[in-house]
Amino acid sequence: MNKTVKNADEAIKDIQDNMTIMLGGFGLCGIPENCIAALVKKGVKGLTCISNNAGVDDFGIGLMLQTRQVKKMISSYVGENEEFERQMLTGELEVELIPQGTLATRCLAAGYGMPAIFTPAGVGTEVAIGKETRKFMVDGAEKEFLMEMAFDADFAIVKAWKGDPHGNLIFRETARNFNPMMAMAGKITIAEVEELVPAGELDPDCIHTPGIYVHRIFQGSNYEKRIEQRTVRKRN
Amino acid sequence: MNKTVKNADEAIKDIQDNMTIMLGGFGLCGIPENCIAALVKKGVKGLTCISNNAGVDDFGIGLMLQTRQVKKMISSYVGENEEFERQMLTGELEVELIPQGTLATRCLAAGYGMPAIFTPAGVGTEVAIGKETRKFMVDGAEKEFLMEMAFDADFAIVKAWKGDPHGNLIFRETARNFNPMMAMAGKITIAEVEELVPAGELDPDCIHTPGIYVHRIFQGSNYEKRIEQRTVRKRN
Amino acid sequence: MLDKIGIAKRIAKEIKEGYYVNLGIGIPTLVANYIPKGMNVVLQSENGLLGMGPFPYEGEEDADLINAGKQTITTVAGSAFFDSAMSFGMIRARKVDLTILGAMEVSDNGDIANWKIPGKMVKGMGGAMDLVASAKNIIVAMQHVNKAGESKLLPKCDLPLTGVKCVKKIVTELAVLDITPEGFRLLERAPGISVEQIKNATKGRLVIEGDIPEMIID
Amino acid sequence: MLDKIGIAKRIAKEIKEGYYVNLGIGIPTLVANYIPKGMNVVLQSENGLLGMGPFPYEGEEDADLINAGKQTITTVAGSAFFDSAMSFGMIRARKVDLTILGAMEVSDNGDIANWKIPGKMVKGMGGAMDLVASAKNIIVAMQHVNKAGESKLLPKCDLPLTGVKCVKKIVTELAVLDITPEGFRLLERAPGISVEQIKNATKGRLVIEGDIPEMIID
Repeated sequence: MNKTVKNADEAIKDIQDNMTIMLGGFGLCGIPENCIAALVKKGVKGLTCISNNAGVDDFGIGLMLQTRQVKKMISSYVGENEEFERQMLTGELEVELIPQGTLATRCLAAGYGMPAIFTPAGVGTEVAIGKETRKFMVDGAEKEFLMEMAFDADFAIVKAWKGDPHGNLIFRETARNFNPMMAMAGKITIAEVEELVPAGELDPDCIHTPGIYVHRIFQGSNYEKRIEQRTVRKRN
Repeated sequence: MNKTVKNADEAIKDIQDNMTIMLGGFGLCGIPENCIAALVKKGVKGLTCISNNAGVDDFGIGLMLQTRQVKKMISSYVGENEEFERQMLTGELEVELIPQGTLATRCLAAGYGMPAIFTPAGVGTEVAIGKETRKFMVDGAEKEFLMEMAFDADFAIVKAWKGDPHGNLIFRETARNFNPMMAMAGKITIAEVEELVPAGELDPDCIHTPGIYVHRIFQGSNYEKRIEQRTVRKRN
Repeated sequence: MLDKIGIAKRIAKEIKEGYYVNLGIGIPTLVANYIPKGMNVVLQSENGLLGMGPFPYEGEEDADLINAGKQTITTVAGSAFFDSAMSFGMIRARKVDLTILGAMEVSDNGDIANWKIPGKMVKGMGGAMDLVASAKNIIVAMQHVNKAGESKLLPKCDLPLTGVKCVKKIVTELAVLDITPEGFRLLERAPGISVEQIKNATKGRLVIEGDIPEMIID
Repeated sequence: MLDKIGIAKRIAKEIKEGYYVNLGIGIPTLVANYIPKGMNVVLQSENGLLGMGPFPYEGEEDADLINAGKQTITTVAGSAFFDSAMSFGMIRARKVDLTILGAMEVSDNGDIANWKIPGKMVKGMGGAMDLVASAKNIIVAMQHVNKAGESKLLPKCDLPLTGVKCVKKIVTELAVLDITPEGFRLLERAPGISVEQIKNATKGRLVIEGDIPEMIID
């Protein structure tokens, strides 16, 4: 298998206006920087973006908000972004906030061919409004769950540390986050990696995302890997 | 954290008659050989065993069948075992056959705190008898699914390649199979490993089962690792 | 009339560049030997492997490396191991392009029976029910008639079902057939087999349109 | 009256040998600093890490290694990374022994509100709803009263809920309280704080039985 494409522009070339796309990453950690830049360059509009966060004003998905390419965000947390706030308050941007675990598990459900899952997250809150609930016995007591549906995304765009032409992916540290589930959940999955190695170089026991889930892969460049909250301690 | 116990005898000491236990492995590949031997030695009876297969006559779970310790098997495939067949035909042994993917996913559901999952496996067959079905839209067409419940097991016993005192586990090749999901699904999880290494030696990016799921761990000994179907090709 | 190898060779022609393929036990396993050299195809083994290779050389068997038939195997470059939940996850999510498996009976609406014979020891369905319930494309490798000469391509399966309305194509010792809303559609005859022989061997609805070519193998 | 560090120190006393603990943003994060040395405790960060260590030394920050508050961190020996599905899987499966998080309001039946203020920019619930819905044991670190002096321990939350009937214990600048079927049960007073002051600051049902000891910190 050789799923290698030249670059981000080629990888995203058929992402069209009004599509639903998933973008991996948590905060600015493990985000597909190259593809976001290519989407901004291409200028595709009206996107529904499923991503845990919406970047900051001048980085990550924030860049696509500046250019008004996003119609709707489905996220669990969208702080740290003034342009986001402005568009949301003016109604330019539609926002659906869902619990982080629900977001992760709805991706997993799509990747594992499960049409819906049950979670207790949001029971008794406004998240539950309009949703089917169901009680199950858990540890000998009845507990209520929400039924949440698998996501249905045209494209998933993820960022991995290493990958091979088969599309096998390995993530690094907490840059893994949502990337593996989104990689499984896209109808078409695009992976950008820091290092693209020949088939056979990745340890088959250590692959996080098997290539069957990945349709296009390329080695990205110029990763900024910006840090959102630089917290340090002094040496004694 | 130090979850290390001395050996299999200590690890299984509180497994009681009539409990439900999960045993990892596919065929004879990746089975907890040391714990099975200890269970035979202890002579605990009336067990319900959740395991994809039931071993062969003189190895694996087959050893516990010889000693009549198993009341019920929940498996997807139970061939290659005459004693099993005899006990099943005489009614000494209760057998519940379920699809392999359903078995795997009911373990995953337990490990991920999902009380039930939906699968199309078995729709329209005798597996569906008495089960709730539900239709969902999949790729634009209605498709029927069965609701299958998460497993509820007193103990899970798994076999890994490497582990550390925190209970972090790494599996090798296809000996991984059901072990990671069962490790997540037991109320108490026992892991036997070929090599127990100090905390910090396993690459945190390559751990298949994080230690939080594992309660007891020990380095096993005298692994036979029997091959069920030795298939080879000749060198040219 | 085709032998097992002939059936495997004919099925191998259905495999296309870039396919992920799951091969069942028996004849389907043989199909791997006839995938054209140079074609990029990845074999999935549902116990937890993508990138299955041939059997190992003598002395190189590894107890930790087996296929879904519990046979010792090897891997090819670019392989990946995963657990059984992910394995059946990718099967349910229809990431596997083609599933090839055996059958005891198939009905003319695509039902399949291949796991249980009442009165005989039941060994279990293994992964077959998961595979047939989810596969995008299923080809069945089977005998057209049983030892008593009775058709196994039926209006309705007599044996307990493995899955409903799922089979797409059937390759037997006599013919290649598709499942259509009108029943089995005859596509090709095995070398030396007449349409009449296939008619006689098929109990389910059989659609024969125009000239039926003899299949070309090798 | 306790300051933030006092609250963190008092909560740290609730952590026991062998616990897996999830710490929320704010005061809960500070709790990590006061876990007794030598106690085996593993910190879970819900973005995908078990075995979170302290902040890195200057110059050793790693953009790929952050906690759920997006702060640069380190790991300790025996750590493991995993994806967010597994992370919330282990949370839902109640493998995390203790969850510590902040709140804007808590009601006397254990409801919690900590994600949304009508009329203000809503940033989202992040993982809070998952954590409170599943945790075996939840301790809330919060202010007893708001800046206007109004109680935040209420008969019923005014703000949109994060979760229902889930809080087990509350540590505020004034007191330690359990949630019981009868309401908030006062367990300990902050140094220099009277039972009367706590009564006045608590709008929900408050159970006071016997002498209420002053809490001991350090």
